[in-house]
Amino acid sequence: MQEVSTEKKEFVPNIVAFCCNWCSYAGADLAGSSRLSYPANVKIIRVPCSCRVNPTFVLKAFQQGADGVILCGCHPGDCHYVTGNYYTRRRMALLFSFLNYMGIEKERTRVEWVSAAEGARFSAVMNDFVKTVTALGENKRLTDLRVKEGE
Amino acid sequence: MTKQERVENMQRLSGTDVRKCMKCGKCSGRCPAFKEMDIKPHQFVSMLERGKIDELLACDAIWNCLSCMACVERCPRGVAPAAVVEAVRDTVVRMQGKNGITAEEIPPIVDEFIPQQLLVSAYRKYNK
Amino acid sequence: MKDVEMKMLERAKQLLESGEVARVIGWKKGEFFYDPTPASFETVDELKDFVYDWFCGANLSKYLIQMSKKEGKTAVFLKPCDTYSFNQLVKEHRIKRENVYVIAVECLAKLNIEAIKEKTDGIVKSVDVEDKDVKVVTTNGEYTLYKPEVVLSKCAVCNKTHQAKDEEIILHERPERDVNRFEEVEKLEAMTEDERFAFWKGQLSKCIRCNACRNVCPACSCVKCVFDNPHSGIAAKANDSEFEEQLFHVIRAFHVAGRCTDCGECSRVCPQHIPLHLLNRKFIKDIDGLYGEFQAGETDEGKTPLTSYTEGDIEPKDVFNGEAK
Amino acid sequence: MQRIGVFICWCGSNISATVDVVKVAEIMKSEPGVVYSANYQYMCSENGQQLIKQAIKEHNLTGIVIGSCSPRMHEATFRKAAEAAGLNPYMVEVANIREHCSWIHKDMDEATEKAVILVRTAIAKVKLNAPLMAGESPVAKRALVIGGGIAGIQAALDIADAGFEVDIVEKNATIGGRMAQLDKTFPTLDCSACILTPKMVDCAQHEKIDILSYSEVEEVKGFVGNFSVKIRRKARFVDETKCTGCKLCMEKCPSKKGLNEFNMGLNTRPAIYIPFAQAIPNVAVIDPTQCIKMKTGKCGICQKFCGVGAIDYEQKDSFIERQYGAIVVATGFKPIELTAFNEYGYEENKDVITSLELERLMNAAGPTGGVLLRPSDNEHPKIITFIQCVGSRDTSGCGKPYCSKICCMYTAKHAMLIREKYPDTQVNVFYIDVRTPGKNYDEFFRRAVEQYGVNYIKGMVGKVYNENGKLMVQGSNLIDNEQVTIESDLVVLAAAIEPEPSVRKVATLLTASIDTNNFLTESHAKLRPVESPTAGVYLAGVCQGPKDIPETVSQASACAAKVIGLLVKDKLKTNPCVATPDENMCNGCSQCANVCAYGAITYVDKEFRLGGGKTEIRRVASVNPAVCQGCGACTVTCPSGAMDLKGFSSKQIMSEVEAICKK
Repeated sequence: MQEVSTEKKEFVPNIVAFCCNWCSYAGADLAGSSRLSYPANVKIIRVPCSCRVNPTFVLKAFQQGADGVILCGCHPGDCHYVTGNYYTRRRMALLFSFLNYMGIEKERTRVEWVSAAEGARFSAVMNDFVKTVTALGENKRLTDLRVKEGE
Repeated sequence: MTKQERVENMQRLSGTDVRKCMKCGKCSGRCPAFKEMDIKPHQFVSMLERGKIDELLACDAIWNCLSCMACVERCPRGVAPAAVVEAVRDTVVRMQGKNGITAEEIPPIVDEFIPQQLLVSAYRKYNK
Repeated sequence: MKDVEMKMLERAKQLLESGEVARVIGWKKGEFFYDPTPASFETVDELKDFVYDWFCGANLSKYLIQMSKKEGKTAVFLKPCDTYSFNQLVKEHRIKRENVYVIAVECLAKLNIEAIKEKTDGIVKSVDVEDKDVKVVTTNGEYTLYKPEVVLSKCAVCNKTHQAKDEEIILHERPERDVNRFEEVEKLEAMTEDERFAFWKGQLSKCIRCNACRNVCPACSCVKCVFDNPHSGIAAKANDSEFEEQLFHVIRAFHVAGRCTDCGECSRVCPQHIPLHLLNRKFIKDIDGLYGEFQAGETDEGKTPLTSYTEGDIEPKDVFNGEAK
Repeated sequence: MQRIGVFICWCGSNISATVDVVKVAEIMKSEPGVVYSANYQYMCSENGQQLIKQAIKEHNLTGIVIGSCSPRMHEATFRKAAEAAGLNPYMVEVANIREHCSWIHKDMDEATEKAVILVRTAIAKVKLNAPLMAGESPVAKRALVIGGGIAGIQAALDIADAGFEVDIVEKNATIGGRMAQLDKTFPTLDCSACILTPKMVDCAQHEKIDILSYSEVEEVKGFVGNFSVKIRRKARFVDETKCTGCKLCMEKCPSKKGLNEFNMGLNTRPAIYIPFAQAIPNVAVIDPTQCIKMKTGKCGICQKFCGVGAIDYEQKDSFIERQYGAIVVATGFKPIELTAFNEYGYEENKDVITSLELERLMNAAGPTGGVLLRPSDNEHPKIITFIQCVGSRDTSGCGKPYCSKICCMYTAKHAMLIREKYPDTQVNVFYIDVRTPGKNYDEFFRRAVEQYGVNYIKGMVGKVYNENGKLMVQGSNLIDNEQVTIESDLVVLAAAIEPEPSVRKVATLLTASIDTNNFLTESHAKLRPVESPTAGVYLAGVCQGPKDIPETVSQASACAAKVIGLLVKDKLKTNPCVATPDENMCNGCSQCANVCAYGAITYVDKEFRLGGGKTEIRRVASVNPAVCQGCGACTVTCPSGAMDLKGFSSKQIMSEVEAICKK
């Protein structure tokens, strides 16, 4: 008889991070050049400004199997495009609250402001976010909101 | 309790962040009881920051502080030296284990000349 | 209701006869007496089918997008709730205001035939309203129903007043009411995440993607819907198990956030009876709570909450159940 | 069919130590659409670039992906290389496998796996890239300087000397700004007027400089190279072209009770006045709130006496509109209001004054003719006490959290000047720290202590009170652990400085960002310190942060250099990654214009074919590519998805998301 391994494979969440080009992407670069590590399962998508992030991008990520989505932008008031992140802040506050209303764990979504000088903060934020999402486990809810036949 | 924990406890009890102090001395510059204080208001802040709590617990200044809060009012950094004094005093009162004054004792000693502030500060001073 | 209808008909005739307007938008008789449908009347003759009764729940404002482009003025009968959608569309430059003549008409709630059918037996033959009593005659007998229980869900919590009018036809004063339209949203918010997810999964699983909600929604009036836009990255060629299909209602709710006037048409037309308005109303409640009260369509100018900001806006992480932590 | 080339860089060992670069390049060979994949030690080197160029030509590549360091580092390098090989530079994508991968991960397998995903993501994006062309916009060869203090004067002179037209807009009746009010300047103690007024005269005489005094910026449209600015010329009720500055009107004016702003209100001036003797332009102005003629209709004495007929009580504000290629903001500062600091008794005691008031009291052109007399009784003060950091470094909410930077030095200056001129005076200075970074600055301060015997007391003042007509200054002496009370004749407060409040309006007009302290934000704290994040707008002087005269002048000249560098160009290349609406889908709903910080979106009525020979006129959005900065705010607000962003299109980002998430 074949022995079944009782040891479960450790869950590694898949994280998508949208970073604005001017602050947070540069902050991530600084984290890199300062060799401040964070888990490899965080993958960064560069956008010009956090306000470029359409809620559909966030939803798409979840639907495609991301376990957590984080948006990073310049600190409010420091936006390279003057006001972009103010819109991001409202959009995402409402979107995340709405997703939670639909039963999606709030901890899977996050907005953080990271400046180009905050490499250490970028790394700390990512470590913390990965820890939080790992504790939540796999995202099953947002891949499909419907009951499939036979379920 | 380790020394470190005791220091942290007292910092927590004071409710003020002593690291915000920029050592300007405005608190001591304003203190109306300065002469009566064996440890000066600014020293309370810096000594707590450095963890010298045994020296603080042994001082007389905690009984001489008027709790007038002028130092709190004037501090440019939002530090509250009087809150540190109170934290030390509270710790001493709690170590003694009893209240120095009870609510029942107040009415007989109140007359129209007694300032409200005195009652408040006495309560702060002598009670756990 | 009959007297209001008479006045409206009379006015419609006048307007068409005098040539002041080229057409009148109202309702005409449907297949059954309880399903009047929106219609455009261009001649006095056509007005013979004109109707305004307890079942005229449809919001006519969306039709004006096309109608206001036509030659000549268009007169339209708008209920209080419809005027908000109208204003919103004017604000978004979708309706040419100068080409429209708005006649604000009285509305004392509209009835929900589904609810009436549910509460009675037999085939419904006639419905009459007397104050709070709804008298229904069916093939099986006569029933007296309590009106608030058989009105459309949007009417149950309606407190709206006319926001746009060139003239009005109002015969009765509407009593002021103290209603909390967020009650159902609050109930959901009070549930656990698991319960909420179960609720919505149950509801949205019923969706057959018929697009009725999108087609009726005055805020969903795009020249081309984002779901049909090949460049948006969300359009799918076939409604299989793909992204669009799965998250349609989430995306739609976000798209109309800050623009939705809470007209309730989505829930009214949903053949699967999904309480879609509870999605939009969540956004409305959050916007009110986080950024100050805002009623889309109250005016026909100004920015929406999602196209404005303040420097001290709440951080997303501090929002819980639509409120600050 | 796309033909993608992939180039994986080792970056020496920076990438290759943790990422198996050979393996990554090998895996990419079998990716759909990839026809070439290589790895090389230094892709950014001459040889590396050569490799890229050759591959583009040999394999007829339609797009390339470089797996290397951050695109913020070498994206421009690789774009140039691609362009040189005949590939559109915007058909290049960079996968950041150094900063975002090799440098932060230690496990080779893990890092390699991530690098593969990152390169795949870049491939997914580049497949959807479209060739883009940078547009061009013309440059108006004229600069606007907002603010006529030393910063504005210096910037204007430098720009004008390079041969470009400059307009200085100054809200006051004269240029000169704060520096004109100063008596001496540190660390050399030369007279402020002696070094400033010649520069003011230079401005007035420079054929390329136009001084628009008593004017304010009203409206700004346009963008870098092409700003259109509306300027309000406030009515001064005196014809600037006629007035000769003879001052006869000042002498004759019967209404002489106006507070003299130039002297910080320490004395009075007539209703018609020239702010100070060396004012530029040397033209009078009428204060309508004080003028008897304008208040009651009777008087008109100045008009009667004016030999050239320059007085015009009916004058109205007028407007001019001009085109500028670049704008320098130099709006300066003011001392803060001291209402929140009643412990120092500034409002109650005439002899508690601010440092700027002291400047006027010591100035030969000031209210006392340069003799130091205290305001209450015009007596010589014998004991003078200075209090530092009044409202600076204050996080309690009463003052400002920052260090005002100039106070330590000017207080040392004041102390020295007083001791020099009146050796019998005792001078005390309460300080928290003495901050003297700067050439010859600490030496200057030490002279105050060592040569001039100024009594520096480490500690802060808790209260200033009046006892029997004497000012009592009670503070701590931290070194001696004492509380001291010093009887003083004059108390001087080093009030914190803050940006001139009008900067807020200017910032809004220019869409230049501003911080919580109302200082304008520079584009990069270290590397772009004089550029505002808004292209074509530059910052000089205290509007950007506290600074002294030498620093202000340096910054102003730096601004000028940047402006000149811009104005010498005939055309500017514009960023092609801009928003673009699909007119067929646009509703014309105005949502996008509502969120555009640059006013780049306008609406036009366009005719569309409906089929069957019918047409329809619809209002649709139109983006000015020269104004759009490419943030993408509009794309998200667009309900139909008609608005998209070139270079970061919805489809591109969606494809990146998919590449990352697909398991």
